[in-house]
Amino acid sequence: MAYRAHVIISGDPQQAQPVTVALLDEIGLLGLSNEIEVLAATDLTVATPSIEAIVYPDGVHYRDLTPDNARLVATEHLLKGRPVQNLMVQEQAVEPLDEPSTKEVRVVLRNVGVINPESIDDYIAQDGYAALGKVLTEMTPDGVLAELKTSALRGRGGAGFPAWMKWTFARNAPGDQKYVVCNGDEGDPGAFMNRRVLEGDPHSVLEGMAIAAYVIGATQGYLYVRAEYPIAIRTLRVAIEQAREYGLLGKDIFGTGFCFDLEVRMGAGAFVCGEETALMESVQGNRGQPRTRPPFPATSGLWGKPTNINNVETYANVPQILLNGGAWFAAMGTEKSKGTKTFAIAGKVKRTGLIEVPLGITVREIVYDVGGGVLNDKAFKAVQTGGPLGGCIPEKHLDMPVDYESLASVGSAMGSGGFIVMDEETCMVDMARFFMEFAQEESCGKCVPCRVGTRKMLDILEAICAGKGKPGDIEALETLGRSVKIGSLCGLGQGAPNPVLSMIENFREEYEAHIYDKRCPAKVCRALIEYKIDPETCIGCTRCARNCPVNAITGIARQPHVIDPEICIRCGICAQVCPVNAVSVE
Amino acid sequence: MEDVLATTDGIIDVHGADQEALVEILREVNEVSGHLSREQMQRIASRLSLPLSKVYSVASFYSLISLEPLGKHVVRFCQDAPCHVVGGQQVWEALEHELGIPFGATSLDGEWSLLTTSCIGACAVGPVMMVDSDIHGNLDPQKVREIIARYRGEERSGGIV
Amino acid sequence: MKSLEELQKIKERALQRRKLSGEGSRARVVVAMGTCGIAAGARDTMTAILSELESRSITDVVVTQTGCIGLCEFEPIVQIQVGESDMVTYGKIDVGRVPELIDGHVVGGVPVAKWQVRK
Amino acid sequence: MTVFRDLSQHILDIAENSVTASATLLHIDIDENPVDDQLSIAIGDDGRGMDADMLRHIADPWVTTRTTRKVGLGIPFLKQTAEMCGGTFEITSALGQGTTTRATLQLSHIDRPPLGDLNGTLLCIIVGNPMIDLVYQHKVADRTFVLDTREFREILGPEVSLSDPEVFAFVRGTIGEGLASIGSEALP
Repeated sequence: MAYRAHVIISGDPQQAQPVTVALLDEIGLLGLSNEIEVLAATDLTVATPSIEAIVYPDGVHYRDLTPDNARLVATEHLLKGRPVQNLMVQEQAVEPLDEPSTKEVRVVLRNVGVINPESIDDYIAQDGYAALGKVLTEMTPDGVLAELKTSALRGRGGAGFPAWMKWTFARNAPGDQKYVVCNGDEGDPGAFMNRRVLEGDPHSVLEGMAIAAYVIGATQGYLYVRAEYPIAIRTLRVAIEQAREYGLLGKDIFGTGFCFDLEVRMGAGAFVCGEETALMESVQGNRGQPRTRPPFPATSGLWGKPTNINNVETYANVPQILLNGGAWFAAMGTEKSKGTKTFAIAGKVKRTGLIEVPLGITVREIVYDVGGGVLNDKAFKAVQTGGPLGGCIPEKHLDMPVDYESLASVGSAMGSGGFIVMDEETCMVDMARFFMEFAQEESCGKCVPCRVGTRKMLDILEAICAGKGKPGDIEALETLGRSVKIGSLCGLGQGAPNPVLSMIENFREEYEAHIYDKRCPAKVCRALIEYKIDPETCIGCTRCARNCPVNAITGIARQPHVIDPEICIRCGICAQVCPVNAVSVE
Repeated sequence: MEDVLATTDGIIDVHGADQEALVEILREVNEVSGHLSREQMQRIASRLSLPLSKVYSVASFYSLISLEPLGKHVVRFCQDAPCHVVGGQQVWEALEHELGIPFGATSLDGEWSLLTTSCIGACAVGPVMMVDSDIHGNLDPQKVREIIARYRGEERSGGIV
Repeated sequence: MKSLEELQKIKERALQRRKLSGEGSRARVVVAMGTCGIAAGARDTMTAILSELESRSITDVVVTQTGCIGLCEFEPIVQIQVGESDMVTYGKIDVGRVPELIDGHVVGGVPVAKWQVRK
Repeated sequence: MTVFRDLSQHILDIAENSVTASATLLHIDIDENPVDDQLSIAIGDDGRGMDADMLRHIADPWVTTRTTRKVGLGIPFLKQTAEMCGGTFEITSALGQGTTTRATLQLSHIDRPPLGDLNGTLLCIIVGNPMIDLVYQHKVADRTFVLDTREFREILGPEVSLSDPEVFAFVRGTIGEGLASIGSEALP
């Protein structure tokens, strides 16, 4: 049917969904359903974190949409033809939804925000499933492995194990039934690239998994996605249904006799299930506790059968490697870390969001060129990569290339690509405590060194932050950290001590200030700071006293006020509301 | 009580009464009835030929499955580093202050539960929280008050404010 | 509620069928119900066999049990003897395989070689 | 958790011992007592019975009267499950008079396996052993369900076997309704 107008809505899908639903509902009420098509394309970097829409062919660009004003746009603009002025982005020219900065190269993200994720035709139009067709009709499994070896694609889940080697193990493992599993648990705080790929271009993952199944001889696959991604799960189910309708999943695909089908399985809130063997236990209906290895999943995985597990991003790379050739992929990246990697920039940086850059790019380029520099131009302090199991990269390593080996060499890790920028106002002891609290809470409890070790390290860190640190604490953290790393069965235990060990290595003086001088240089740790009102600048407007949640401030109107340190909970509201900046923190 | 067990049975029938579907069944029952009661766990154990201890051990492992009844509105605040770095602490306190309950608790009138969640992948718009299934980003203490008021307002006037 | 009167009617129908076809018991199905068999799911196999016979309304087959016959590794074990031919022992007969086994050997009279166990 | 997933598999296994002891009448009594928070199971038969010496070692897994393998695991398993769930286990027997096995478990014990597919167990006993009669009594609090296969045999007479499809369906239905009527935990 010929539509007279299209509305493309963009913005973070979880926030955009209610707007899309309201707009569609209103269009239905107005009887315009067969005249106006609404497309929900997911936006990439959310520079202005609002929900935007463009009405074609008029080229009118709306921003800050909510379910209520979306209905207004439908009646005023779509029905009566009068664009709603106060919602329009002023400049008339239609700038594309997201402008990739010069340093970015999009392989896995090329379709995200461009195609309608719920239309398989859009994906096929971008030569989707061509790779699967080529593989099934022209290539042998060994041919695919050779191409993958040339590309030197390494696992994007964080370990960086060469994909062709993993697939070869599963292919050679004896077994009448084999499985292909996609790890979409993505529990790393600060990582949301899998979500965007699953929500924006689900078919690339399905195609990658089908190719893997053909190579290792599997007929059944599982997509394990965390329950915190409801939209990704819904989009995936729609994609699987459409792929089945087109005969791209199920029996006798492309008439080659190859059969492969997929099921979505949901997590239920356990970070450790991102670890491959814990994930398999969860799919089998158990507690997500890792298994001892060997045997590795390639020989004995789901229900004891050979299983290949890769991350969403790893599978999403496969179709393009086979279409453009391994050499094309290997041309990007460094000598040992080939291709591109997605990073989720967050924290104190101007342009937060998702980027995809060739490996080997420097930390400085990511923070300043792609990320637009530190927020409010504060001083850069460090970047946390690899999430709660990674480490921090201080200023002196700003020009270090980002790849598996370099990150590991400074005690950090690639992880799934979390990239949290920290500025001078971040306290490295508080951050270490924060990451340790996460690891301790998510420890599955199976191994004593991890279960008890992380608890002990957290107690020490909490004591330091509360001003009760004592000499020898730093050394205790280091020895405990080593034993937790050595004694733990899986990546969580082996990685949990990394943040604090790397922060001690790079910011030891901050730890010493907390322990010996009872001082928090970044003025964050509540017990070690004091809010004071400067009598000269204070004009006695009493605003701070009125807003203080615990009434710790006393004083008569138009007279300098005083904060009682015993009562003050260091929440900082007085400093925020003071019109003359009379409140200071020591 | 009878209909709660009937819905539980329905969900078991959909996923099949075998041990492999235990996590899926527990998650869906928890989603439908807000939490997992002992009776529901016993029914699942009986249908899947498992001792209650196995069902309890799996149910208590996963953070999204709640063994106690939750409030009508459930706030899940993202307690992870990216949100913490951009001012999560103040929002944390504003929430406790506004709802009058500490984190992990449910209000006495059964209206609110204040829980934490690990990263839900909206770090670009942190600090972030979920109220029931809606996601709210770019939070600050002031915005928290507005959002909570809207949900409270919803109660009194019974419609969308 | 099921009542004894209902059972009375069932008896008459069964006798009626007996006169028409004059059939005695044409085949015997034996399910090994030792500890090892029960643990491997023999109970469910047996009820599946009975339900299969019921759905095909086959009335001239006797279903009985035996204890452990020493082939614990192949449980659940089902032995079938049709008429005078010799008894065939099958291994690993779970609920899923019952329909094909009954269809092949009991109805079709041809032993299903792929699940046969050398006794 | 032992090798049996539900208690009705234990019951079937103990009943098989009675069959091998060439019993002709089998009693199975189950009592789900929420007031005392206790589940009790008793299986009695009029089979060969055991002498005192045999009785003393019967709970030892290495002791068995069978010839096909060297271990008798049925009784030790039930003993282990009962005692694991805060319960008791006891066997009484005398040569020529038969044997009675009694087990109790704490009804609400978190490790207690469910009763499970009791219907399937009873069917296998009844249909699988035409020469044995079963008297089954199942109490849940103050509600009771009794089944006595002798009543069926009186009506069916010798010509019609219990494994006749229609009879099998009738017995399955009777047990299912009975269990549902007393609100047993077992699957109807």
